[in-house]
Parts: sequence; structure tokens; C-alpha cells
Amino acid sequence: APAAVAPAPAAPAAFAPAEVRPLAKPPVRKLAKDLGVDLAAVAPTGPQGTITREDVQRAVAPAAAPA
Amino acid sequence: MTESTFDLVVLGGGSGGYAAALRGAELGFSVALVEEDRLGGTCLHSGCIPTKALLHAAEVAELSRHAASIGVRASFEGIDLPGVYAYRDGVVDRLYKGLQGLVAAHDVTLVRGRGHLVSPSAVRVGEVVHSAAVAVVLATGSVARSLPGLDFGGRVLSSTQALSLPELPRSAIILGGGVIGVEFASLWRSFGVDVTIVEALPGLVPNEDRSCGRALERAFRRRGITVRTGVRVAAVEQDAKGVSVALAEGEPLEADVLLVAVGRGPRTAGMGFEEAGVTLDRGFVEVDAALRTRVPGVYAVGDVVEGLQLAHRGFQQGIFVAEEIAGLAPAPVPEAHIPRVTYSDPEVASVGLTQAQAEERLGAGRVECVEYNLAGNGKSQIIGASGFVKLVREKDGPVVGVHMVGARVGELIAEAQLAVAWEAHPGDVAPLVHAHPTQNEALGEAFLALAGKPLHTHR
Amino acid sequence: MTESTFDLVVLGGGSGGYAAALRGAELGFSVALVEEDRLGGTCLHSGCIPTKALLHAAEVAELSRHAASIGVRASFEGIDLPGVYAYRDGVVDRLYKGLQGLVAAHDVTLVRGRGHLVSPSAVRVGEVVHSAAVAVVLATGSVARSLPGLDFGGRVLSSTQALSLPELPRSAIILGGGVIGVEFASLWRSFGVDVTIVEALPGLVPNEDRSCGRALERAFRRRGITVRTGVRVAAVEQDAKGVSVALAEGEPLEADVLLVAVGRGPRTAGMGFEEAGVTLDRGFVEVDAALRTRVPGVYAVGDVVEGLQLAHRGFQQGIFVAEEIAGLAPAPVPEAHIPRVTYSDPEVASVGLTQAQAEERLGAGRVECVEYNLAGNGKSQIIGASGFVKLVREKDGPVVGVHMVGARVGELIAEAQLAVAWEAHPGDVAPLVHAHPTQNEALGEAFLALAGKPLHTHR
Ligand SMILES: Cc1cc2nc3c(=O)[nH]c(=O)nc-3n(C[C@H](O)[C@H](O)[C@H](O)COP(=O)(O)OP(=O)(O)OC[C@H]3O[C@@H](n4cnc5c(N)ncnc54)[C@H](O)[C@@H]3O)c2cc1C
Ligand SMILES: Cc1cc2nc3c(=O)[nH]c(=O)nc-3n(C[C@H](O)[C@H](O)[C@H](O)COP(=O)(O)OP(=O)(O)OC[C@H]3O[C@@H](n4cnc5c(N)ncnc54)[C@H](O)[C@@H]3O)c2cc1C
Repeated sequence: APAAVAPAPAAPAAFAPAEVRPLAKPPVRKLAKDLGVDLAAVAPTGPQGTITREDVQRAVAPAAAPA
Repeated sequence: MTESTFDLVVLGGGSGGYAAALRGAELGFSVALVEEDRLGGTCLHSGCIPTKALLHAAEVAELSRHAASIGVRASFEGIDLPGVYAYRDGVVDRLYKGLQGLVAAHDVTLVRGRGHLVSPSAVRVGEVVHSAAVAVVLATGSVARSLPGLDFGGRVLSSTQALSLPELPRSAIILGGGVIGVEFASLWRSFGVDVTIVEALPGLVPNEDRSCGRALERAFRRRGITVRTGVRVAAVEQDAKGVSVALAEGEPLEADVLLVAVGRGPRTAGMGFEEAGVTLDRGFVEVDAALRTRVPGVYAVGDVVEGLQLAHRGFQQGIFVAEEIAGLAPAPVPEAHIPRVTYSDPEVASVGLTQAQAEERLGAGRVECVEYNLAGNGKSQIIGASGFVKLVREKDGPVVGVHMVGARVGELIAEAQLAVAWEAHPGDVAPLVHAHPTQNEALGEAFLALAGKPLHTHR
Repeated sequence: MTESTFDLVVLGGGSGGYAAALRGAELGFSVALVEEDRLGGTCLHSGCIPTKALLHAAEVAELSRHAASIGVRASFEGIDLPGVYAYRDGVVDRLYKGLQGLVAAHDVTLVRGRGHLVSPSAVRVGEVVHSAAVAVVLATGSVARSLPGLDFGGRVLSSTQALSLPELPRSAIILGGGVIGVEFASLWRSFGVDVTIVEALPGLVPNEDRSCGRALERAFRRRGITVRTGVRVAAVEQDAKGVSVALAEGEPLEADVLLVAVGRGPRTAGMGFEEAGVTLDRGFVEVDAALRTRVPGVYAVGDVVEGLQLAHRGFQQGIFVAEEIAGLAPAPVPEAHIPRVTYSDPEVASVGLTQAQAEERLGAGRVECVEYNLAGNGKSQIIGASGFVKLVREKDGPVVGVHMVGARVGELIAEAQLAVAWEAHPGDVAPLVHAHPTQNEALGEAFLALAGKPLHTHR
């Protein structure tokens, strides 16, 4: 028998409200975190409202040298 | 006494030391790398590489032993230990030559001999003082520890001695169910040795998620390895016939040899560290998050720094320190993001937090786990792997830990490592359906299940 | 004629169809899944799974054949074909049972029989019309193609027939050096068959980065497989003694059997698709980016849709369509982000753009590549794997393609897939040092090299 998997608790909710957060690919989110950029405050320019790497870099205050 | 000046002087040519030296050279520093034994250190000569070569021979022994069950007419007749050693030495030698070439090509000056830190900026080797104009990096590694009153020698072996036994024992007791202990248990068993593991803690691989230790123990029992957990050793005696281990409770155990694999301690004594002002804590060099010791200009990397004793942590710290010294201000990599693999049969692989750690950090109610059994994974069925993939996630948040048990799962940790280090949410991975039929599909199914859209999973 | 109504009616129970059915059921739809043969389709019964089981037997045959060279006293005496089949059938049966259980547990109604699309919203099976209140999904898959004038039969085999030969041929000619052709070449060679591959294009696995085909060809030659590329077949004749293949130039080839592996064509004829208004293009169902056919409410997934003929693409499309129908507006996954693995010895694995594709898309000056040879990778040395990892990157930008050749590299594609799909820059991966000693370190080294900080790499 395959797949004796603990029941996934989530209802069929692939895009349930809890998942709502600024859209960005994981490495970009990580970059934002490392640079101290709050993604919620970044205006997305990527497809489907995704925040791009450039958006994050632009959001870094010019004064603050990147870590 | 002559003097010779470099930008960096690195003391110890193991994983941590040579990585610092190579990266330092790439960044334009002149570098002296001091090594009294062989470049490559523990990992290359008596650690990672030779053990994994033996474990591969063990894998091939198991596969040929069971070949008939999949229609391959092959028979296993035994282990040719000199042949195994020749193969292992061939692998080590090739990598050793490669490493020597790498160090030479980077113009790193390899200084042969025992080094002493004679000031915060100088290492003496014999009659030559190597001054460091910029920094000194301490990377002297670790040595096998034993229990109080129990000395290595004769039938009482360290891992290094166990790697060069002239012949296989018929029976072995292994003290310690951590990574090194279970790897030896696994390979000796495949070689036909009668193995008993004695571990004082309640489970095997006690640093891993509890589910892993339990699964490994079950698999080991099926393989005929005796596992005694929660058991303390009272005394050890050896004579010409064998070794006898008295336990705190119950009958004593007898065997041909005893492998003591209770951990490794930092090698930091007698080399002038403390005299130069470097502080130690239970033998480990005290460092801050940027791997700086208390003495300006003196850094430490690898097994001398408390934490995971892993070669790739040494690489990572070596690279980090070279970049730190060069003023590149690298971001420290959290210890939890360092992947961990135990190369036994079955393998254990993990990255990030265990369920218990996550629950402690986030609160039990904020942690969600899912386990996908390899029984549902086609490729695992094909290669006869059993085990599971377990994901630990912050509720509605990123995946913070991945834990796996099963043949060949070690290679799957690379994907898990990206997901955990980049704080991916299950929904980020879910649309990226994995290649069929691979073992990494099991990881994919676990992500799908956590994202609320299981595919090959019963609900 | 009776009628029975469901929300979704899925025609075809292979990878694409059953994924759509399962996900549809999870999303609350009532689902009928129509299958005339066995649930699981090509992949489970005559594709991915049985071929990979044979390839694992081939791997074990090779390992036992060479066991002595690593000190394991084992001998390879030959292949017990009924034994191999029994093992393979065992794997298929277990997975088949699992899948049946999964479909039942999801309350999907499995309709047995041949279905015809009798209207844009109804599929007739025998005397019963299954109406779809919400949508119909076409997932009828593909069948092996041959060359014009060359029929399957006797000594001229399709892959399905090659999977159930009563005995191994002494010699085989394989027409086509794509994935299926090279997988059979590899496993037959391991089983002792004399193999010749004939490929009209200039290299093996012609859809892959050119470096992969070249490396695979070299490895195959070393294994004693004859590779004839850039060669066209003029005529094929068979008699009781064997099969003879006349080439456009040079001597004809003779062998016991001929496997025709020149591709698979969509199975879309004679089932009412066009009559219902669905348009075809060279046999493939025409769809838009959301997998909608020209007829509202009719979707198509899997091998009937032009593109990569892979089971996991079918899974992904099946899930996608169910979510699309449910109004979840899933984001399409670009075809280039689907990982591709060829399970020959050595394996070939890739994701993203080849160097040539990247140069065409971005301009040659904007593409940067790095190749890391597995000779520098400890674990590859241990298991005797040779090959390489190649990264293709947009200059100063993300990694857009990963290409690998070598034993067991198929599992490494999972990490590569995340990096490419998430548009990682080499600098994002570089700090995450990989576990030592693993094969995925080779990928790590390639990322380090591209990030300008090579570790175990000559510069
Ligand atoms: C049996 C075994 C198996 C292991 N398997 C793995 C594994 O699979 N994966 C993994 O990641 N890790 C593994 N490890 C751990 C790994 O080997 C260590 O984490 C790693 O070697 C630590 O690197 P290091 O540079 O800190 O020290 P070491 O590798 O110990 O190197 C220190 C070097 O410094 C030299 N040295 C010390 N003092 C002086 C001095 N005063 N003067 C000159 N030279 C000096 C020593 O000769 C030595 O070469 C294993 C260890 C063992 C014992
Ligand atoms: C030898 C071989 C090896 C392969 N190896 C791999 C691999 O390793 N990895 C990989 O990803 N892919 C592999 N593939 C490709 C993979 O098998 C296909 O991409 C996949 O099966 C396509 O799924 P599908 O659902 O589109 O079609 P199929 O799997 O072909 O399923 C179609 C189903 O529809 C049924 N059907 C058709 N018409 C009707 C009708 N009118 N009424 C009722 N039922 C109907 C058929 O009986 C069949 O079960 C391999 C293929 C072959 C031939």
C-alpha cells in the first residue's frame, strides 16, 4: 500500500487566505530579509504582481550599504 | 630562528583550514598553511572519505547478496579486506593529489610541521616563525574522545584504528549510537560482523528528529544489528581472547573488539592558544558570530569551534573567515541550515529544526508536520528503499525542518536545504512537480500534502 | 442508453488523467474516470516504472560484475529474465494497488471501457453516457510511432513489446537515440546484449544540451555499445533468423531484434474529438496556456498535448486543470521548468534552457556557463561515477539551465529545479555549503564557481 501519510490537515485550500503574503520567489524573499526590506512595502513590477529582485534592490535605501 | 611573513597564516590543513587558505588566496592574500600530517586532515584521511568508501563496498555487498531476488544471478562470497582497503586508498589518493594540486595552483605555501601560536600574529614551526600581517586562522580540528578511564589500544578502538584493522572482527561492540557509531555498525554488519550498539541515550542518532532514530533502530534490528539504548557502560576489560563490557544493569557483553564512538573533542591544547590570549570553553575555542576569537586578528574554524562537527561546516566557516578578513562582510549561515547526512543503510538526512526544536521555539500549536512514507514512492519501491520524508513547518509559514530516512536519501537533502534556507512555503514548491520516477518525488509529495493538495497520498 | 452525471468526466486513466481526477475530487467535484485498460496507463504498466525496474536490475548486474574491483567478492553469472520480470511485476503491482486504493479513497468513479466523446460535455462508454456538468478532460495519452512503411511485429519491436520478450536477444539494433532508445541500450548492454544504436540526428539525446549527448556517447562506447549517429535507415527486413537494417550509406546491420524508438504519437483518433469540435494539430489536441481546447468546458492534459512526453508533466497538467476548472487560477508552469531525467548508465538530467537555447534567447554574449567535472567530487569518486554538472546562467543574472551526466545524477535535479524555477542567482546558493561527501556537492561547487568563489575547482 502506498503513501501512509498523516492526513494533511488543510482543507482543499491551495491558496487559502492564510497563504496571502507578498508574492516573491523564495530567494528574493530571503534577499529582502537579509537586506532588511519589508516586502509588504515594496511595489511589485514582476508578472502577476510578483516582487522581483530588482524591486527589492531598489527598495534598499541608497544610504544603507547592502550587507 | 628565521622569520617569514604572509598575510594569512592558517594553522591546520583539514577541511576548515584549507578552505580558508584557498579562499584567502583567491581574495589576493599571501597564505601559509601549516600542517604537521597530511593535507586534507581527518575528513580526507580518516573520516568522511574512507568511511564512505567502506560504506559503498558495504552497499555493493548488500546488493549482490540480494541480487537474486530481483533476477540478477550473482552471488556474494565475502569481503576481501585488502581489496577494500586498496579501493579506499585509491579514492583517498586521487582526492589527495587533487587537493595538493589545488593548494599549489592557488600559490598557498604549505608549511610542513607542527605549529605553535607564539604570539597573536605568529606561528612557529620548528626554527621558522611565520608572521601573519593580516590574520591567523586556527583550524587544528578534533580527536576521538573516550570515556573516563577507558584508553584506546588493543581491542579498544577509535574510528581511526577501526579503519585499518588487519582483519574483520567476528563480533564488535560499538559504544555510541551517533553518526560515527551507526555508520560503522552498518558497514560492519554488511561485511558479516556480529554488531551490538550500546547507547546511553534513549535512541540512536540522538541529535536527529526522534522519528529518525526510531526508524533507524527498526531497520537495524531487521538487519540483525543488536541495539541497546538507554544503557550505560560500567567497565571494560580486554585480554587475548576478546573484550568484555560490563553494563550498569544486566549481563556483560563480549566481542572481539570495542569501537568507542562517543564523540570527538577539539584539539586545542599545547599549541600556545591560551598563552596568546585565546580563550577556551571546555576545550573549544571561544568565538563570536563572525568566528573571531577574543584576540583581534585571530579566528577559528572547523571542529575547534563548538557545534556540528562536519567537514562542510568547516568548508563554509573557512570561506566565511577569509571573506570576513577581506572585509566582504559575509552573512553568517545559521547552524541549523547546515545539512546533516548519516551514510548508514538506511541513510538519515536532515536540515533545519527537528519537530521538538520547532515546537520549543514556536509553541506546539504553531507547528505542523507531515510524513510521507517511501512505500508510496515508485523509485524507492524499485530500489527497495523503505523509510520516510518528514517536513516540519511553521503553521501558515515556511518549512523549517526536513528529516528523512531511507536508502540514498542523503542526496535529497540538497533540495531540502534550499527550501529551508530560503524559507520556502509549501506552496512555493508545490507547483514544481518533481521528475518521475525519482526518490525526490517523495519530498515533492510531502510539500504537496503540506500545501493542502496531496497527489499520491491517502487523506 | 442510460445516463449518469458527474461534475467532471476524465477520459483516460494514465498519469495526466488520474491526477486531474484526484485533484478534482479533492476540490469537491464528483468525478468519473474512464479507462479501457489498466488504471495508471503507460507510465505504470509499460513505461516509467517497468523500464526503471529493469534499469535497477541492470545497475545491480553492473555493480556485481565490478564488485571485485572494490574488494567485494561477488560474481555475476547472468540474468534470470523470469526473475527480473517477477521483481518488476511485483513493483508494478504494489504501485497499481496503491493507485487503485487512492482512486477509491477519493471517491472517484472508475468507469471501465472505451470512451467516446459524443458531445462537448458527454463521454459514452458502451451503453452509458457520462455527462459532465462542469468539464471534460481528455487524457488519452500516446502510442509508439514507427517509421513510414515499418510495422511493429515479429522481430520489430515497440518499447512495450521489448519489455516482455520471452528471452534476451543476443544482439539488438535500436532505432532512435532519444530517452527510450538509450535507456533500453543501457539496460540490454548490462544484461549482456550486443547493442547498436542508430540515430539520424548528429548526437544522442538530441533534445539535451549538446555536452550531454557527447558525454553519453563516450560513456556508451566505453561500455561497448555501438553508436551510429547521423545515419538514416533505408529499409528493414526480417526472417526467421534475424532482422537486417539497410542504411542510407554503408553496410547493412544485422541483429536478433530491432527496437523502434523514434517517438510516440498522441492517441486522439477515432474517439469523437474532432466531431465534438476539438481541433487537432498533427494529431495533438490544440490547447491554450490554460490547457483549454477550442471547445468551452473541454480540457486536455498529458501526452495528447504537444510538448515533453513525461509522466510528471502529466501530473502537473492534471492538477493544474482541476484547479483551473475550480476557479483557483493556478499559474502555469513553463515547460522549461519541468525536470528531465534519462535513467541510463550514466544518467542524464536537466532542467531549464540548454546553452544553445539560452544563447538564442539572450544573445551569446549574455550567457555564461560553467562545467564541474565529477572527477573533483568525492562521492562520485567513491561510487565510480564520471561525468559533469553544467550550469547555464544569464550574465549577472539567474541560473537558467542545469545539465548533468553521471551515475545517479537524476536525483540531483530536484535542487537544480528549485534554483532554476525560483530564478536563483549563483550568489544565493553559494553560502549554502552542501553536505560532504555527496554528489550534490558537485552542483554546489558549480554554483560557487559561477559566484566567483570556487572551492574545489582549479582556476
Ligand atoms: C570516522 C569519521 C567520519 C566522518 N564522516 C564525516 C562525513 O561523512 N561528513 C562530514 O561532514 N564530516 C565527517 N566527519 C567529520 C569531519 O571529518 C570533521 O568535521 C572535519 O574533518 C573537521 O575539519 P577541521 O579542519 O576542523 O579539522 P581536521 O580535519 O581534524 O584537520 C585538522 C588538521 O590540523 C592538523 N593540525 C592540528 N594541530 C596542528 C599543529 N599544531 N600543527 C600543524 N598541524 C596541526 C591536523 O594534522 C589535521 O590535518 C567524520 C569524522 C570521522 C572521525
Ligand atoms: C518505455 C517508456 C518509458 C518511459 N519512461 C518515462 C520516465 O521514466 N519518466 C517519465 O516522466 N515519463 C516516461 N515515459 C512517458 C510517460 O509514460 C508518459 O508521458 C505518460 O504515461 C503520459 O501520461 P498520459 O496520462 O498522457 O497518457 P497514458 O499514460 O498513455 O494514459 C492514457 C490512458 O488512457 C487510456 N485510454 C486511451 N483512450 C481511451 C479511451 N478512448 N477510452 C478509455 N481509455 C482510454 C489508455 O488505456 C491509457 O491508460 C515513458 C514512456 C515509455 C513508453
